[in-house]
Amino acid sequence: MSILVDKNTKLLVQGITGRDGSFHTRQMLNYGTTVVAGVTPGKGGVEVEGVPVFNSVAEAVKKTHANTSIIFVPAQFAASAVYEAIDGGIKLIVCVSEGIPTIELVKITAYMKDKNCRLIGPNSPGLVSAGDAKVGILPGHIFKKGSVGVISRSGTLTYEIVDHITKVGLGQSTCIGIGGDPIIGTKFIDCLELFAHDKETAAVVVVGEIGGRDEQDTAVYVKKHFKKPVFGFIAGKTAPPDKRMGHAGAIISGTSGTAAEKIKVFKECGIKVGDTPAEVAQLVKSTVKD
Amino acid sequence: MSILVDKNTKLLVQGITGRDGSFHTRQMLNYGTTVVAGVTPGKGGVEVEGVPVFNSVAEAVKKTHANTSIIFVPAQFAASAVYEAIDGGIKLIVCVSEGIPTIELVKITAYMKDKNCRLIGPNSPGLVSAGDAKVGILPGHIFKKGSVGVISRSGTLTYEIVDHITKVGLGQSTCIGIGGDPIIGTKFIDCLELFAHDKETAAVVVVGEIGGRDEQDTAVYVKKHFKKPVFGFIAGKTAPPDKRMGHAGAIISGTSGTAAEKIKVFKECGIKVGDTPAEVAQLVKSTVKD
Amino acid sequence: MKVHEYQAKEIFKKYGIPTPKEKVCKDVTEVIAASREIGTPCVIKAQVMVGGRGKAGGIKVAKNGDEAKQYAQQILGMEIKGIPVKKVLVSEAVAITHEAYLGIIIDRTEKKTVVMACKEGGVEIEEVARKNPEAIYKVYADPLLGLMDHHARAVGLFLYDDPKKAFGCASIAQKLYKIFTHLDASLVEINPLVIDQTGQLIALDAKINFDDNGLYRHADVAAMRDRESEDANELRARECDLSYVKLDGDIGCVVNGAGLAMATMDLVKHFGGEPANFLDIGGSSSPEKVKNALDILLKDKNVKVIFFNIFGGITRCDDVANGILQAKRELNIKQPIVARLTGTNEEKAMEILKTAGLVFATTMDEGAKKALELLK
Amino acid sequence: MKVHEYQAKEIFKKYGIPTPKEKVCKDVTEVIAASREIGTPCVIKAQVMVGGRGKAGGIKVAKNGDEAKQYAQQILGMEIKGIPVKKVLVSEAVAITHEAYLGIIIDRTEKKTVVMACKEGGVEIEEVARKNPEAIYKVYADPLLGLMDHHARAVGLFLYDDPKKAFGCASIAQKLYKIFTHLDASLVEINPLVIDQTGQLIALDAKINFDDNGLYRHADVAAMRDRESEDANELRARECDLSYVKLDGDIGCVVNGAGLAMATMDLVKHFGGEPANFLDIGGSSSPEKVKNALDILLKDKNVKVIFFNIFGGITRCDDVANGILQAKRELNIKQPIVARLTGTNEEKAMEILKTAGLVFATTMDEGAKKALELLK
Repeated sequence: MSILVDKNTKLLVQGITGRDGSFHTRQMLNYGTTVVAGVTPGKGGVEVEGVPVFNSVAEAVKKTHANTSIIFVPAQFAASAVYEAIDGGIKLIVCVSEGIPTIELVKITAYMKDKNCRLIGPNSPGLVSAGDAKVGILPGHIFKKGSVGVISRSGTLTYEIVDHITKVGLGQSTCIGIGGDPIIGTKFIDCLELFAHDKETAAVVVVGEIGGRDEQDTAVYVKKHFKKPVFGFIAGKTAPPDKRMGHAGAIISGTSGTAAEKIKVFKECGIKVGDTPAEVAQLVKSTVKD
Repeated sequence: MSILVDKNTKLLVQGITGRDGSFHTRQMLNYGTTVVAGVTPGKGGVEVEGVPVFNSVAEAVKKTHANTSIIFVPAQFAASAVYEAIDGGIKLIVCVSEGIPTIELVKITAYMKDKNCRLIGPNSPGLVSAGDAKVGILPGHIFKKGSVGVISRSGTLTYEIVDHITKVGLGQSTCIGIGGDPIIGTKFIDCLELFAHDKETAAVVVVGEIGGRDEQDTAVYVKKHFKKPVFGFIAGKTAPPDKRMGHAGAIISGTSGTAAEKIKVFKECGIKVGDTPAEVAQLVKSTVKD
Repeated sequence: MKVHEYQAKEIFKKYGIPTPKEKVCKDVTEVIAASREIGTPCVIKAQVMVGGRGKAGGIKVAKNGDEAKQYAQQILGMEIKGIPVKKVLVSEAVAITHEAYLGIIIDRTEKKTVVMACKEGGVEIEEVARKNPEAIYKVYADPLLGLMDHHARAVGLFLYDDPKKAFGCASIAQKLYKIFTHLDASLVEINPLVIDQTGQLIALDAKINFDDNGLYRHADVAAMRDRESEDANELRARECDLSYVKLDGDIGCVVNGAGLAMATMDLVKHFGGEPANFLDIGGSSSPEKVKNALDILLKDKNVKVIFFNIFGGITRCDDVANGILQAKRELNIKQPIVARLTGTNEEKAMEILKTAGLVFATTMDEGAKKALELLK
Repeated sequence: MKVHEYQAKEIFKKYGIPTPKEKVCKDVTEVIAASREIGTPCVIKAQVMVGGRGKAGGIKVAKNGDEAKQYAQQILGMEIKGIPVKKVLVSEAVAITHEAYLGIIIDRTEKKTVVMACKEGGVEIEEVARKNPEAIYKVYADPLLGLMDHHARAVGLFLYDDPKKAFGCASIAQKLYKIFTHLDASLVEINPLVIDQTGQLIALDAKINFDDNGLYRHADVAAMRDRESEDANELRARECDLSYVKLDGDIGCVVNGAGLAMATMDLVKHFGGEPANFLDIGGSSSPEKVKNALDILLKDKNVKVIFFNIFGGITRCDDVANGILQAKRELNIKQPIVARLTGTNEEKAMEILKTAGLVFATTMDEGAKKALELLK
């Protein structure tokens, strides 16, 4: 088992004819993901990496029964692509695009309410259910099938941590990059709710960073509701206040968004925190036997 | 029994300090309706006809547990009043105001979706559950407790027909003026669904008019689903095309909105149609024994 | 409220919808100047707010300046369905390679705005809807988010195979939607939407109807009303807050409430008469309003009898009675009046009117019958 | 992106939010003229985008022209928190009878915009939120319908008992909301919102921060950026599509990905060093971008060692290696470079760099430690 994506995933790639879209379509196919369709309005009829391209999500879903979509379109068209995916009947939307204005996410969130559809991202590297499916841009070779769930606001930092976990001899169930923007479709807690019911997952690593208070809320949730061991890492201990550290969401305003505060709450709620990525893997290793 | 309003109705009057609001508050109190609160922003603290006035619906609901609201504010503030009532937790909103731009009703309809709240109107004279509660501007004295349900797009025409029904010796369960605008919150069919489950109601009179195709849809619904006898009247047999006959919704565009078409479909679906208001009452009389 | 084609096109231009090069003219001199400026061949189009202009000879292609002058004289002098042509639009003659229909209305059943597209242009869309509904492609806009990009693209891709034209059409559909919602329209229509020989999309004709209830918040739109082309009496009624529509009969009807007013007309007809009008004096009617109503009604010289049918609820019958008395005094009314006043304060009303020389009725059936008798 | 008070107030004025009579000045002569035009007493306010201007002496009330001149000289010469004051705002001295706070932000947890009001003006709202959260009244706007009338009235009625002031405030709140959503703000704030002795509501101070992700669709807002008051290196990094923030240490960090870049800084600190910067070269990094990154990094003269930490996914290690070579050639880099390049094409990268005189590491721990050793 695993969560969100697996062998039943039928993937649609929005923006498949673009540079990133076509490159990652090949990578995902190589990993074994079932990519059934691509969409680029106006380019319907062509093929990319053997995948048929349609003019609209509605048409693609009708013809291929795609249930999951990954979005690679430029930021200014990305919100529009998300709406199209929702209206097209896609159940899981992974938005890789970075740079969507935050107010668009406020609207998208409201629009998705009660629509039986989940958004991951935006500004997400995607997710991997090790050995089963890769829906995203994460490098497939670092993953190994196993029992550790990983949830992260970051991209390369996630690879770093996953790599350490693999190198200490453990594997992953599902690894999800939830995205670095201030408002994202799926948060840590949403993932934990899914991991709670996933028999394959024995422990979860939460990779947070400065900005917002999702980590604090997550820690409280873990303490109250989550039975499996959780490990944490927070990036940005040395980040200055009021400066955006790359990610639109990684900015300390006031005191609640600091790494110190987040680490404190993690520890208070029983989440073991690693000081370095290597240490996180060691902590997991000491608890989980694969 | 009856539908929508009864002895449990706790009424809030939005726009209570206005000319119409205060006048009809007195009339409704006289009829025996439980009017618990009024709202006029900025006039909180005063009383109208012994009813306390609040600055907001939220405050009024908190203090008085009002469950129903009637709106008497001018058209340009009426949509706003509807939103306030929805957000305030009101379950039944009766909008008397006439002249709200149609596009506002498109938005209100979308906003109300999944909110467990019903709108009657706008441009509605309100409704009366005979002997129990009057929430509207209909003249109370014409009603008599009984078993005939009445649903109408009109105001005074409804009084005319109710008066005939009363004069032939029958009474009414609930009489609802659904409003004369192109888009209204509660349609004929919605009312029929409620009447279907109301044991007190033995028959229903549907008073339609030119414009739109609600009467046709209603007739088809009656034929398929509604077990009690239904009688009909359609106003506007002599109305010319493309002219708005008072009500914003009463305009024949093309052929589908004509009285002839509506009467035809009524008859095809087994609804007996009276040629005059007096005839409607006679038709009901011949079927229903009170 | 309706506006002329040239007014609708001004709005189209403001919202960036491509229209032909054209100029509105009120006399032959202006047409000659415009045809020089725009060049010939050009199209002279009568500006009247009724359908079927073309069939009635209100649209002509002028091959040269002489023809332009000749057609201008012809069209500016004609009446179309009883409406005199006061203005013409001189328009560049577009070489049409493709025609389509694009329009937006409110779907009362779905309670949403709906964009309709049809691969035939210049059609009567209601006719198509009745005879061949599957020829119309419909997309519902989201009530709160509007006509989204993928909605608009779907419309474009339905009409055109070529992506460039499809996306151009999508952009036009979104602009049309903006007009619809920004300006409280009840109909916006491009019929036909054409492609010229250079491949450009052009709105060859334009129609916008406005929601009367929305006019209060669009002073610029309200100012577009062509008062000349409307019935003077209907205009005056609107200003007096009355709802009046002239018909062809001889029994004038004064009623409170739109539904009852229609039912009263129908009843007159039912008993063999012909109603002269629809007239709703509204809910809270003052004596003044009743007097204005009668004044407007009597401008119609066909009216031989007046039938008052009032069901007093909010409307107080004594107010109506006082209005009748005042009108009789001030307007020198010759026609007989049948009065059926029932409900709130009806006794007071009877008291007020007992010496006024009216014919009374207690039911609307009786009232209608008495009005008919008085015609004989 | 932040803007100055005077720029925020220009936007306020455009949206109809009342502001004091005032003028922005860049030198003493302009201040003298402005103080004559506005009248004395007037307030001279330093235009710097940091908090605590008042405490730092950046806001002074001038009783007459001489004082205005004197304070202008004083303030235009000063630095506040290291930022030189280049402009002052000369503002009418409002006689304040009441102060309040009104602001809008995005609530990341609720995923909605939230209007916050507080009966104390001039406060640090985050301080209040921490110490006395119940003093803040919050209203969430509807994501699709906006700040509805009853939302806005609730805010007004929270702040003011007098209905006229409450509704005035409601109207200001709705305008503030329009600014927020129309212009893609991340914060709009009136602090304090005051009432003067005539009972008028006035936005005495104004603050707007913009969502960087929204700037592409607001060229007029983007043009407000005060390039002079920003770090030249950070500006240049933005133009090169790099994310760079200067810190005070001596170990320069070049990393792909924001999270890993922060973790790298943290790791340097963890082992006892001080990072010189945050630098994210992004996903698909060309050699050119790597060169630009090094060029920007080396403008900081504190940098003694450079630590490359690259986890290749989309980023190809050979691209980075080529960038390093190119930079070494063209930029004459003296500082030692520690390179930890892992993932996509790492072997190729090693091949490229084997004779480049770099120090190599296979893990980021090893890399950080080696960088620290090189400092000694």
